[in-house]
Amino acid sequence: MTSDTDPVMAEDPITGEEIELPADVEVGEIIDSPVTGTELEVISLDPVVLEEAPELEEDWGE
Amino acid sequence: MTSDTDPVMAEDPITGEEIELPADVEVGEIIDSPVTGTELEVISLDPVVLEEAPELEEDWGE
Amino acid sequence: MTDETYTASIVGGTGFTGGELLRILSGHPDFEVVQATSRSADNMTVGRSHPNLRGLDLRFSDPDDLESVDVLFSATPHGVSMGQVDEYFEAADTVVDLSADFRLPEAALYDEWYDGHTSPEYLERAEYALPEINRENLSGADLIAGGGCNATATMLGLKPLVDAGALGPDTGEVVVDVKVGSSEGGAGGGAASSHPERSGVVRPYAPTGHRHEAEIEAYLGLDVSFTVHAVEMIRGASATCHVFPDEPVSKADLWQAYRGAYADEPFMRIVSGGGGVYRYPEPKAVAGTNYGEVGFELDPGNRRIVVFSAIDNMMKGSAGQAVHAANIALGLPEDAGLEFQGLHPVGSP
Amino acid sequence: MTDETYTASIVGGTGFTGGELLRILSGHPDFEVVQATSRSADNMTVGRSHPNLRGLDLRFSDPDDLESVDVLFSATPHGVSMGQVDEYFEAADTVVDLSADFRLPEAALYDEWYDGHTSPEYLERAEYALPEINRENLSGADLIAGGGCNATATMLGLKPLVDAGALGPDTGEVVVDVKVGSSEGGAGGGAASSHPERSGVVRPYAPTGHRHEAEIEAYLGLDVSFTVHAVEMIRGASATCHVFPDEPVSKADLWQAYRGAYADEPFMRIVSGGGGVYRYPEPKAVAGTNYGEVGFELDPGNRRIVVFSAIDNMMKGSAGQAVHAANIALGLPEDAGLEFQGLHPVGSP
Amino acid sequence: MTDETYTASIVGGTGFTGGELLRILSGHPDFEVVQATSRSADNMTVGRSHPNLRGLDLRFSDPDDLESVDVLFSATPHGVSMGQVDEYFEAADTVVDLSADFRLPEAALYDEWYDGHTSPEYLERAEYALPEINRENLSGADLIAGGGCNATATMLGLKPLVDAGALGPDTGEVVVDVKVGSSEGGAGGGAASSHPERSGVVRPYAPTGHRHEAEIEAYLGLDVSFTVHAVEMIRGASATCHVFPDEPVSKADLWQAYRGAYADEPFMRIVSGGGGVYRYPEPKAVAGTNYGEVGFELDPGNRRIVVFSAIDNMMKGSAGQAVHAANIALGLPEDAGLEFQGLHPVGSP
Amino acid sequence: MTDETYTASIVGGTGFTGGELLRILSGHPDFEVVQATSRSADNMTVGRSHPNLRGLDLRFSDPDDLESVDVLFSATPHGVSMGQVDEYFEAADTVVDLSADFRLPEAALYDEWYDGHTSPEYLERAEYALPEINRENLSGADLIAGGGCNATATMLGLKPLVDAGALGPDTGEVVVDVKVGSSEGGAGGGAASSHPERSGVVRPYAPTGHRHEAEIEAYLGLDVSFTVHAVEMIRGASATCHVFPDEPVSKADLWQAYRGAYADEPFMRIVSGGGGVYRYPEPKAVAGTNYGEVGFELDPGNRRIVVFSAIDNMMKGSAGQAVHAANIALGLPEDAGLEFQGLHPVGSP
Ligand SMILES: NC(=O)c1ccc[n+]([C@@H]2O[C@H](COP(=O)([O-])OP(=O)(O)OC[C@H]3O[C@@H](n4cnc5c(N)ncnc54)[C@H](OP(=O)(O)O)[C@@H]3O)[C@@H](O)[C@H]2O)c1
Ligand SMILES: NC(=O)c1ccc[n+]([C@@H]2O[C@H](COP(=O)([O-])OP(=O)(O)OC[C@H]3O[C@@H](n4cnc5c(N)ncnc54)[C@H](OP(=O)(O)O)[C@@H]3O)[C@@H](O)[C@H]2O)c1
Ligand SMILES: NC(=O)c1ccc[n+]([C@@H]2O[C@H](COP(=O)([O-])OP(=O)(O)OC[C@H]3O[C@@H](n4cnc5c(N)ncnc54)[C@H](OP(=O)(O)O)[C@@H]3O)[C@@H](O)[C@H]2O)c1
Ligand SMILES: NC(=O)c1ccc[n+]([C@@H]2O[C@H](COP(=O)([O-])OP(=O)(O)OC[C@H]3O[C@@H](n4cnc5c(N)ncnc54)[C@H](OP(=O)(O)O)[C@@H]3O)[C@@H](O)[C@H]2O)c1
Ligand SMILES: [Zn+2]
Ligand SMILES: [Zn+2]
Repeated sequence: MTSDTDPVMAEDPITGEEIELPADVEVGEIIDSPVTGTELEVISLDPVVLEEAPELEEDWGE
Repeated sequence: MTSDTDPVMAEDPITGEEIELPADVEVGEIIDSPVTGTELEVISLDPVVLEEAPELEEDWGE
Repeated sequence: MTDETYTASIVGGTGFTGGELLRILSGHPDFEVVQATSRSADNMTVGRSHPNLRGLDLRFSDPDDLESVDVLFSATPHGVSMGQVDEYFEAADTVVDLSADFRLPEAALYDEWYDGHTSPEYLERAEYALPEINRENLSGADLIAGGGCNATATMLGLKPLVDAGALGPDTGEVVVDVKVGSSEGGAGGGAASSHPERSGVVRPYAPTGHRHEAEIEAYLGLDVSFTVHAVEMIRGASATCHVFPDEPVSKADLWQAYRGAYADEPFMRIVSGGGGVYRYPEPKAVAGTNYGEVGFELDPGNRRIVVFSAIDNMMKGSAGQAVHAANIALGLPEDAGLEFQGLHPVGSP
Repeated sequence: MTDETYTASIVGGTGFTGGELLRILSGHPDFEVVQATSRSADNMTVGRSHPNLRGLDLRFSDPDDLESVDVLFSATPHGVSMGQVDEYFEAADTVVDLSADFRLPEAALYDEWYDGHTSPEYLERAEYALPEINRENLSGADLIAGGGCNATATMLGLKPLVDAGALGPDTGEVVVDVKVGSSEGGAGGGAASSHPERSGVVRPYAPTGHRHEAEIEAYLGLDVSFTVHAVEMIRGASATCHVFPDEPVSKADLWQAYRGAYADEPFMRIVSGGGGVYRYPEPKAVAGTNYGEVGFELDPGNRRIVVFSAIDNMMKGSAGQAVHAANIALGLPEDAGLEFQGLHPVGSP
Repeated sequence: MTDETYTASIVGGTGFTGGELLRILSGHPDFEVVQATSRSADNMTVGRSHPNLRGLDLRFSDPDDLESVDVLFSATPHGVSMGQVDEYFEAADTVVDLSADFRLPEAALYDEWYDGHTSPEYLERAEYALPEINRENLSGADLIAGGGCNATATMLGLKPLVDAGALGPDTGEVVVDVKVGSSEGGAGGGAASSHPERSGVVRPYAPTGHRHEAEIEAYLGLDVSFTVHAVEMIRGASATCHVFPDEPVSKADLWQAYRGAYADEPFMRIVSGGGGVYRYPEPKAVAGTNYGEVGFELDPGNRRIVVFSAIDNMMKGSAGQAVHAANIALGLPEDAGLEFQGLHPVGSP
Repeated sequence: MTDETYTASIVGGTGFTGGELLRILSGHPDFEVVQATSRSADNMTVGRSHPNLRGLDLRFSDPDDLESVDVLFSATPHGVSMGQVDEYFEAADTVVDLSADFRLPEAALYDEWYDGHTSPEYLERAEYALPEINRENLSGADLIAGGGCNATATMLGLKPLVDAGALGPDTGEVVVDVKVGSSEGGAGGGAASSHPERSGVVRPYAPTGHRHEAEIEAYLGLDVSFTVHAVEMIRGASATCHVFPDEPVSKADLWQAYRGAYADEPFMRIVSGGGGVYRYPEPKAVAGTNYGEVGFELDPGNRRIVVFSAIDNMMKGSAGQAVHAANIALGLPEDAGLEFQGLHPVGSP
């Protein structure tokens, strides 16, 4: 967290809880939810809207 | 350590330092030195005399 | 909180969970360890058995010479405590037992799952140690019965579903597939636990009929299909529960159930999806700590919930759980002595 | 039997299963390896990639320069063979593919489970390699599709129950809980498979929705609840299947079903109870070999059958299975080249 | 002691030693972590990289946006700090660097052993972090250079012999045979550190010419014959030093030398013979802690001294050493934040 | 070659090296195993002890009921064979002993290093089994003494230097630092070899005074400084020899010496630098096989040669070596029964 700017608040798209994001998040950035750990994409700022990020199809081997 | 009796003191046969032993040690007992960890045999009490215990020839496989 | 320091002794100090009790209590701000017993290493320094505790100035003493203390922890094999419990209460005000001897609520269950009980009059007095299941009854308890490690892992995973009504005695099959490390077997050893034979296994060691089923039935009211595998690690128990709810549930429902159950729990973490390498509960992530991790996933079609949970069998699964319960019983901060956060990276801890 | 020596090439020779094919075929009495391809190690000796094969006098060549051979084995990632299959058949009479590209019987399944198929016209021609499932169709086959390792472990465990009528599409939930080693991920690696992060895990890596479900459905007609965990080993896949039969079955029924299915199979062993340290199937007991072990146990009350099966994912689960199928296709002795009995003791092989 | 809380930032927070710094400092009574940097995981929670730190409410930030703090710890690969040191001192009063960039006393040594130095003017100002070697110069130091893990293990083993005069530049060959875990390679990984390839090795990885020889020469005045092997563990470095003294020495001489050197050291333990399973230094006994163990044995005839030493490469060998040195520099209790005693039993931690 | 099939029995069939003998000989084209003894598992199937040999139709018999065979292999603890050797020769024409009982050439050495010898009259008749050291005397030998595993690893590494004159009794210190797996301890086990305690160690287990020094002195004429560490693997012994030649040598000299010694040896490989992951000898690369790998490196200045060697302690280090020697003694192809090439990838085998 940068000390000179306040964190911004947003709604977690999965649990609906209010979560805190760094002040400098940008549209399109991927950031993880502090509640669920899920990777979220920043869809818009002001107000901040988040969506679940499309999952990387990482096939851990098979 | 039993709280009702004081520990006894003895000389560590390897380093010469004074070490503390439980009050209830007996002659012939094997006890490890708090300084070196070496196993010591109690040779006599009053005064307590200790000797390095003969090493168990434990051949950890070969 | 309190200014008082409680004196403590540990019966079974050379054992694996006895060693953990020694480690936790010797770093606990409110406890002073005055005695640790051993028959086989009487008068030897505790560091000889537990090399991490070489710094501790303590020698094992005979279990027949119990000193008077505030709290006695017993970490002996099943069957010892039930025979010694009178002596324990002569020596101590509070007894915390890590074995199965006081875990089940009724003598009949000991007839069914074990070889009976010799001190059934204590069973009602005993309180099950797992705070997430039984916190409300622990305050002031004077006989505390530590849970089984595999039962603990399982119940931590399933309880939020039971509380949320997604799972009950009539739900249908609940399959619990557990993977455990070798420290569960204790310091005793045996042919199957020698290094060459035990290394790298995926070995069905309790295919069916594991005794921990009795605890799960007693405390969650669930009849589960339980299978335990030994795998390559020393510390850790991981339970995968396959649940088929009557009604389909959503991810949001699950988050709500688990957040509801554990958001305020000091030692529970929900790990469920997300990014990076550690996306679900893993024993490595909690090794050495009193934390428990739980997480879940849904089958396409939402007809199966898979619940994962991970603990360190010797901490959340026994010694840590025991100290956590003792903290509550005595009115101490819940996490006192249990602050260790664990390591990363760490291998097969 | 035959006097002929078949020439063989291996596409994907630096990979893990490619290395196993090299090892097996170079010791096989009826094959001569003439080519192994690699794009990244073109012109390097095979011993540089596979230190156990330093004695082999062979260098990798470019996959674009395929020589004319009797049998071409392809051990490339999913998607490569379906694009190359025409070239493969220009170079070889028989093609054995270890990837998922020809495993499923219909193009629609590739749309559902993978990203579609670019050569669907070959799907009918392809024969599934696992002899215990499909022996009768392998003789003379010229396009052989190696099974998935987790699917193989699962089907070997469940098939006797299906054959015996104890299990069918309407039976109710079948939970399959799989534990696998790190070689399943291939030689490629990645952050999650670095040694510090991958060591000692019990890590849910395919909590739900694993693609091998498609094969199990296609070849056993069963819809299973499938979950895969990564555990600490390199070679090995172990499936624990929890089955709830409509009617209670006895141990004798189970022995009869499994003996009936596997008594004459050259590579199947039933390990179920008994004494000593190794009482149920374990990956360690079959590591490096083409053997599969299966075993079972019953819950008190006989309402659950637990089936255990263990294979080496790179042998019975891919390269060994492929050679076994090729032996059958060409009329060679089934166990030619596959005689290795495995090691004891062995650690995390 | 002090009432002040020092603010701290960590450059390289996603790395292995950066993660250890985060763990130690977030539990340190006198530090507050205000920043941890990462280029690759900017804005992500630290728990995503370090699952043991999920409880920490902190997100990585960009290393270009350094905040003003009391102490900046840098845990970046060799070569980064020497380029950033001016910026570091703009942001912080005290800089603690874990890389090799300020370890050697002279620029010429960087020409000889590394690829030269871009900020040689800082070399004189820097103090070597290992307190057992350099405690007297650490108080008030503002540029602290963490030692190399293998050099640390070696020097802790040999220093008492040097101090006692049993070993010096003219003594004859000193052979140092080191065994290390995979976390030494950092979080980066690579083909040789993938789980299937790195598991279970005894792999000569620096047969000769290891750069840590330079530190040993610089701080002990000894020219050693140094060989490093990778072995199966994640945390740990173990050095076996074979020393041939000019004059025969006795066990009592050795005890005197080592007791003299380390009896008052808060983190050093002499483990040399004795009973039980753990008779000599072992990495397992110190895993996760800042402790170092040393021990010794004599050949019959007393012509060779074998010295064993064991540390956790990420603790005593880097992050722990760094915090220990910072504690001394700032006048804090030496063991603040470093109280963890380690685990028993523990596997390949 | 021969048409004859030799009958063989194995005394000590439940043991680790006894199991390897069973595996090798049951797949050997020129041997037929007629008997394997055990006191503890008399009448049990061999597959109960060795799960890899479940396919073998053989039961253990009592060692007091020895059948008449061509070759008797004894794989018993030290001291058993010297008491039984008369009985062995009553039952068999050729005796191959894997213990230390006939390894040393003179009774005086048994007084010095062991507890004396009860059948010294056999010592002259016995031939040391390691063909790379003693091939010329093995043909027709009727009492063959298998070498010690650590001695074998060491001598394979040093012999080319001795032959080339770079190393001799007057050369100065030769430090031998050995790393071994847990199967060296045999199937017996004990507290130090339980899985929780033995896993992940780097444990000095023979700091000085190891008995294998006697063999090295006897067969290479070298007095070495010998230290053995237990590390995390089951199979494998790796010796790192630090040699300080009187005259500097070049890499070319070393290649010439090692090629000269081993180019025609069927089981020796020189692995020294080169590319890829496996650049020097490693136990993993030879696990399960009778191969030995050796390699070397030079210190800058060429004043130290570091020699690495790696074997499987149960194969090249005992059972494989024994069969190799028997093949030579009987005039069979040297590699008969010993064709297994090993596995890649493989973990902690
Ligand atoms: N290990 C786990 O993960 C775990 C988890 C949950 C619960 N538990 C339970 O915790 C208890 C201890 O387990 P553990 O794994 O620590 O066992 P352990 O390592 O085998 O230790 C048992 C200890 O009890 C002592 N002991 C044995 N018999 C005794 C007797 N008759 N009287 C007094 N002391 C006796 C032994 O020492 P001496 O022989 O030297 O006296 C030893 O110190 C068991 O009941 C176990 O079920 C263990
Ligand atoms: N590992 C198992 O346990 C297992 C089990 C069952 C089935 N399988 C299947 O077997 C196949 C191989 O698996 P693996 O684990 O051996 O994989 P791997 O270790 O990653 O090896 C893949 C090989 O394919 C080569 N390759 C990659 N892309 C290629 C292309 N476009 N054209 C030609 N060659 C290419 C690679 O070498 P270069 O890059 O040098 O050319 C490498 O030799 C996969 O389809 C896998 O699903 C694997
Ligand atoms: N591992 C050990 O046992 C050990 C022991 C003693 C000393 N050390 C020394 O400690 C240092 C760190 O080692 P490690 O093992 O922790 O390494 P590591 O795991 O590879 O971590 C390196 C860290 O530095 C960051 N980084 C890399 N390049 C950077 C740059 N140009 N600017 C800013 N940040 C950069 C990386 O994160 P991003 O890429 O996300 O920014 C990562 O967080 C090394 O110098 C090493 O020699 C390590
Ligand atoms: N393990 C290695 O890596 C290695 C390497 C080189 C040499 N060696 C040597 O090979 C020999 C065997 O080692 P190992 O590791 O295989 O040992 P092990 O696993 O302990 O097996 C010993 C075998 O001998 C039997 N036995 C013990 N005492 C006996 C007696 N008095 N009479 C008859 N049979 C007896 C045991 O079976 P029952 O008790 O059932 O009869 C068991 O089958 C040892 O001398 C060892 O030094 C071993
Ligand atoms: Zn338990
Ligand atoms: Zn697969």
